Amino acid sequence: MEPVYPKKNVKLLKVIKNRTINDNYYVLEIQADHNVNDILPGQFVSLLVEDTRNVFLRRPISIYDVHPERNSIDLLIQIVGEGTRLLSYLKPDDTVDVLYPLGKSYSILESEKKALLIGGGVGVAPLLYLAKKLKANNVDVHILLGGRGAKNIIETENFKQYGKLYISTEDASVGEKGFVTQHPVLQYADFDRIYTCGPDAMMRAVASIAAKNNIDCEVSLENMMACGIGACLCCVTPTESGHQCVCTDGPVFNTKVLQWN
Amino acid sequence: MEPVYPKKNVKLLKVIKNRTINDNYYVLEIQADHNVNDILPGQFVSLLVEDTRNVFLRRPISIYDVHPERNSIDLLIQIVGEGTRLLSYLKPDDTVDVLYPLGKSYSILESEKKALLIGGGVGVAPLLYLAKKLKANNVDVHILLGGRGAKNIIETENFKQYGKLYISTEDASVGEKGFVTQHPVLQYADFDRIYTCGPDAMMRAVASIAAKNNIDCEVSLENMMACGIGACLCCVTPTESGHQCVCTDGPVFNTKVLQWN
Amino acid sequence: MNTAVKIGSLEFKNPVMTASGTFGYGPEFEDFIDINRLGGIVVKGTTLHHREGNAYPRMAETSSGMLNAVGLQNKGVDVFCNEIYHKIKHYDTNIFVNVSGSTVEEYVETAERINELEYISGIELNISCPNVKEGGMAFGTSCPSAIAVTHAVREVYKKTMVVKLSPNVTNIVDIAKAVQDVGADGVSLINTLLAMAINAETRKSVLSTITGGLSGPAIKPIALRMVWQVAQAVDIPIMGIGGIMNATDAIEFMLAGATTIQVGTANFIDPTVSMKIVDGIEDYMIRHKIGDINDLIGGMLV
Amino acid sequence: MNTAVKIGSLEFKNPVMTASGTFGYGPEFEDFIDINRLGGIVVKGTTLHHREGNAYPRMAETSSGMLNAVGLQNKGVDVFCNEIYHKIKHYDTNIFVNVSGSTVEEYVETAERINELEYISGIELNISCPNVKEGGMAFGTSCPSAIAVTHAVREVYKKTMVVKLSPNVTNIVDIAKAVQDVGADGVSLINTLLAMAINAETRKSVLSTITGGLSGPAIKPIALRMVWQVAQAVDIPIMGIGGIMNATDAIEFMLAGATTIQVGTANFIDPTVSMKIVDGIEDYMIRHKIGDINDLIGGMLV
Ligand SMILES: Cc1cc2nc3c(=O)[nH]c(=O)nc-3n(C[C@H](O)[C@H](O)[C@H](O)COP(=O)(O)OP(=O)(O)OC[C@H]3O[C@@H](n4cnc5c(N)ncnc54)[C@H](O)[C@@H]3O)c2cc1C
Ligand SMILES: Cc1cc2nc3c(=O)[nH]c(=O)nc-3n(C[C@H](O)[C@H](O)[C@H](O)COP(=O)(O)OP(=O)(O)OC[C@H]3O[C@@H](n4cnc5c(N)ncnc54)[C@H](O)[C@@H]3O)c2cc1C
Ligand SMILES: Cc1cc2nc3c(=O)[nH]c(=O)nc-3n(C[C@H](O)[C@H](O)[C@H](O)COP(=O)(O)O)c2cc1C
Ligand SMILES: Cc1cc2nc3c(=O)[nH]c(=O)nc-3n(C[C@H](O)[C@H](O)[C@H](O)COP(=O)(O)O)c2cc1C
Ligand code: FES
Ligand code: FES
Repeated sequence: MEPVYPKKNVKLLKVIKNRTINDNYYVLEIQADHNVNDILPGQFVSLLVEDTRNVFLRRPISIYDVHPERNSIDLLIQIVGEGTRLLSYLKPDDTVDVLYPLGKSYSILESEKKALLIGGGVGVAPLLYLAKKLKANNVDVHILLGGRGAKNIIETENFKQYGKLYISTEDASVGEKGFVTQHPVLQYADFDRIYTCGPDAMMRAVASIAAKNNIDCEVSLENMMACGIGACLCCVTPTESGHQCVCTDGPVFNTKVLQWN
Repeated sequence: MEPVYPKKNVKLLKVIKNRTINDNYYVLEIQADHNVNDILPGQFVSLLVEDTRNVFLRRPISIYDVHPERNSIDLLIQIVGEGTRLLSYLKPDDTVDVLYPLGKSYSILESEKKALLIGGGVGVAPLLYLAKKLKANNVDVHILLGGRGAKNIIETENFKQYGKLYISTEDASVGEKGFVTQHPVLQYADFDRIYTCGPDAMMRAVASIAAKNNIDCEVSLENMMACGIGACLCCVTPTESGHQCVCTDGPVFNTKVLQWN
Repeated sequence: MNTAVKIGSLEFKNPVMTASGTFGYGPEFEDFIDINRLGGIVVKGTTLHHREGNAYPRMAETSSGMLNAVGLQNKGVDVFCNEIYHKIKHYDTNIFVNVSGSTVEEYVETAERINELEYISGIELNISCPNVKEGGMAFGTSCPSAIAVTHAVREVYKKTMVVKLSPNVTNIVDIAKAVQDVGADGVSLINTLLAMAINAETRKSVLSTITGGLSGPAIKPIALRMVWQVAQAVDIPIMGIGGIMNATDAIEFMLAGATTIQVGTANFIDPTVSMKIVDGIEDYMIRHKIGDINDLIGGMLV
Repeated sequence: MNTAVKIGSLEFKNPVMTASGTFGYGPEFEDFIDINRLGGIVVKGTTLHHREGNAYPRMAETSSGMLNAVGLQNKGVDVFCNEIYHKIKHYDTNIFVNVSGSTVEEYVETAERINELEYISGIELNISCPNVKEGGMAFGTSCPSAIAVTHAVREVYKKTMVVKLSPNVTNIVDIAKAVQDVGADGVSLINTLLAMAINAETRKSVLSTITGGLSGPAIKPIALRMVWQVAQAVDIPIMGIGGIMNATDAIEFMLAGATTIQVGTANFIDPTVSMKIVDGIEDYMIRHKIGDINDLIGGMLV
């Protein structure tokens, strides 16, 4: 059953907080203008970086967390280029032009089921709010975070609130050594669903392990987006029913519909 | 005799101060990187407004004052569009990319001579440093500032240091009522030279009065500039020897060489 | 204050339209704006058969612009007529269908199907898509082929037909005159400029198709020049397109000679921008004491 | 590390040149850079007779670009040979003279005069200036006229001759091939795109000439596409031009197939930019372990 998605909006919203995690990551908290309770995990926003020569289009960013108590949303952002760098300069009380909430969400397992969330790098972003919602639904939540090294493993305290946490790094600087797909937790393939977000290669590897073990798997895809609302058809991914838009048919897809081979 | 102009340079310089005059005008003080004593009155700088979509080229701004004691220069800027607005946000310790010093200067009268300086609106900018240099050369300096109304008459205290000050406004809110060309000081046409800078129509009117009274007259022209250094040939003005570049042959011209009819 | 303009006998409540391929079919924008306040919309490029379009990646950002290589992805004219049409036919605005094809026959068949739809005001014949291997821009870059397809479609399509011209030509005026002569009710210009982006770090072409179409404010000065040139040379109305981001840009196109304007890429940056342009044009008219918007058309002072 | 490239038998110490009309004659930049570090410079468009150029205003700013309508203001070839040449002939870099004319005869006579100058490495035949009433772009927008002028100049000019192509054409490849066939040693592209700006408040055209030439980063994707298309089709080397602002842009042009690159409008924004590009290309080569810059030319991975 399709969940009910809130109406989309575009608005100048106030920045409440800009928390620096390290040189590469920061969390923007933004004052929403409508009820954040109806936002679903996996949805994203698209931020305008105003009046710059080379950052012309909006920048899609997952919704990292929502705070119903102050009706705000958190965005976890990695600095990778000009746009994410310019957004990192935002200060409390600055405004930012936000198009939101966009996209389809992860689907929430029924209670008592067992979920594994696998995040790589900044791909952890949509998983925190998902973990929160899963836990609220009494799902048994396991979270595996992976990255190149310790400085790519972020926000662990935050994730620990909602499930059992596992870590792997390629350089073994924290957690198990290797790729997330080599982590022992994946050997006990007794999960009802794997949710994942991260680099493309990682998600494909996770999806293939899930498929091998007959586990349902949902991924959140990244993609170059121009509009974010299904109008431009730039952000397609090949699926069993042809090219679909990552911004409106996704970003979350069940891997069984993706043509990934 | 051609004066000796300092070498041009392009440098990121530090903002020392940004003094707001009113909603429309501000003065930026900038730390120079070479001896400001060799800068001549009438020369200008060209400021880069970095990474914006619609402000692509540099913005030419006259040198309003120089402070040898701290080797800095002042720029008096009127907010008229995007570029001058963005520059108004500069704060102390910010840097700004400055191409300077550019252009030809006003020529300094010999001592004991009598000079009238006529500035309209932000056209007063190059006249302060000129007045300072004239006074230092023992010239008898008279300064007439004009504008639409009182809020366009700025920096009078600063000008008063260097000569006798006259004011005229179109709405009579301060000084004499009318255009600068109607001001009584112009009736006593006993000046050895008139120096002027302001709106085109004003400078032409002043020039024609000067011509009628056989007074030497130097104007500082405004013009759309792309390079500021004589390379693009965009900023021409018709003169007796053909099209000349306002950025390198000017901005100061003796009106007798201009084809103004 | 009159803001209504006409193309042939078709009236637009105001000159503000949205450009094909940048506005979906309309519903995509219903959360943001009241589509009925627009002068018109041009829906996504439609072909006889379903098309999957080009492979990903299809988009690249450039200085003040973007490249796209969508390649006319659409479900084909039958799905349009049987499904999509019924979701949008109630809009109280002019709906144009942007029609494309690989052969003259495909154009004609598609136009015939659209001709049956009561609530479609007209078609925009797209002879300028730079992102398809066959047809598309090939028709729009020579007079004989532009004439062939325009003439053939004119035979079967009875309502308003505008032809969308390619800027990738030596002389856009010749093409405009040619399609006027075979019965176009108007011309729309410009489509995107053929362009390209390379990623220096990976040394790869950014688009799967290598080349794509450039749109956005970067191309506005070229579009404005072409609208002005064509306006000097033809008698039929012009829909001006290319980098329009705000009401000021829209007015510039009208001064250059456009009767309506289409907002394209700007819809991606601000999905409400078309409403701001409708309002901004009215503000301009008040400020400049212009009672009838038709006085702006071609009103540039030389 | 080898950064030297060749056009015919002419060697350039590195591929970085400055574009005609954006670098004066060189002395304008002596306060800022060491001109001898450049691969070459192309001096201002030179004609047989003195030209005053177009009336002011000649410049307009656009999104990520600018329009100019200078119209080949220059003092004529005699003043160039007798005065300017002597101020720049000592530069230890390749000096190209950009030659323009209203008739084939004028091109030929001008080229003959330049042919006598020992320290001029070559000419760049400008058949693409959009800002003159006669000649200029008219020669560069059709094959027969491009052939006529290139052929005639080739007869009298013995050193390196590159032909500067106009982007305002349907098919730049045809023109490139045509001039190759009549003896061009290389082609340079692109010149500016014909464009226009209007001031909505005054309702006037911004330029005295109404239309002008668009340059700057706005046009880079179009220039890159044309360089790539021409590189696929001709055997002679290409000088890539259009919106190059930094070393990354320069490398993109080389990957697309350019042997040298010319920096134009960027010189106005940062008069030292050409040095930064020379340095930046070396940094890139080190980072990407490229021993010979010639390996970059046409090295885009498809
Ligand atoms: C649905 C979705 C959710 C995302 N969520 C997050 C998030 O929560 N946190 C986060 O830090 N990042 C997220 N991203 C990625 C983020 O959008 C890009 O990192 C950002 O757009 C890069 O902008 P830039 O100007 O800093 O970098 P650029 O210099 O533009 O590009 C740097 C790199 O990012 C890629 N990129 C650029 N633009 C886009 C785009 N529009 N879509 C996808 N990739 C792009 C480029 O290919 C390039 O490799 C998400 C992307 C999508 C599609
Ligand atoms: C030699 C010289 C000295 C100057 N000195 C000063 C000064 O001391 N203080 C000051 O406030 N202003 C000065 N100006 C004018 C100043 O350059 C313009 O006001 C400024 O460039 C406008 O930029 P903008 O982005 O704010 O406005 P825009 O939105 O770009 O334009 C607003 C108005 O300014 C004009 N303008 C824009 N660019 C230029 C340009 N490059 N040259 C001339 N006019 C332009 C436009 O025609 C328009 O009418 C000087 C100009 C010149 C040529
Ligand atoms: C993503 C995208 C898709 C487009 N698809 C079409 C199309 O299907 N048919 C068409 O005629 N033009 C299409 N265009 C061109 C636009 O309608 C318009 O002519 C062009 O983008 C220039 O206007 P702009 O600069 O305002 O975007 C498309 C443009 C973009 C950016
Ligand atoms: C102000 C100006 C003057 C120019 N004059 C000439 C010229 O005389 N001859 C010529 O061939 N090209 C001329 N050009 C075109 C440039 O050499 C170059 O081809 C074009 O600007 C594109 O490069 P860019 O985007 O790097 O500026 C001129 C360009 C500008 C901006
Ligand atoms: S980004 Fe436009 S359709 Fe997805
Ligand atoms: S601004 Fe370039 S020559 Fe004066």
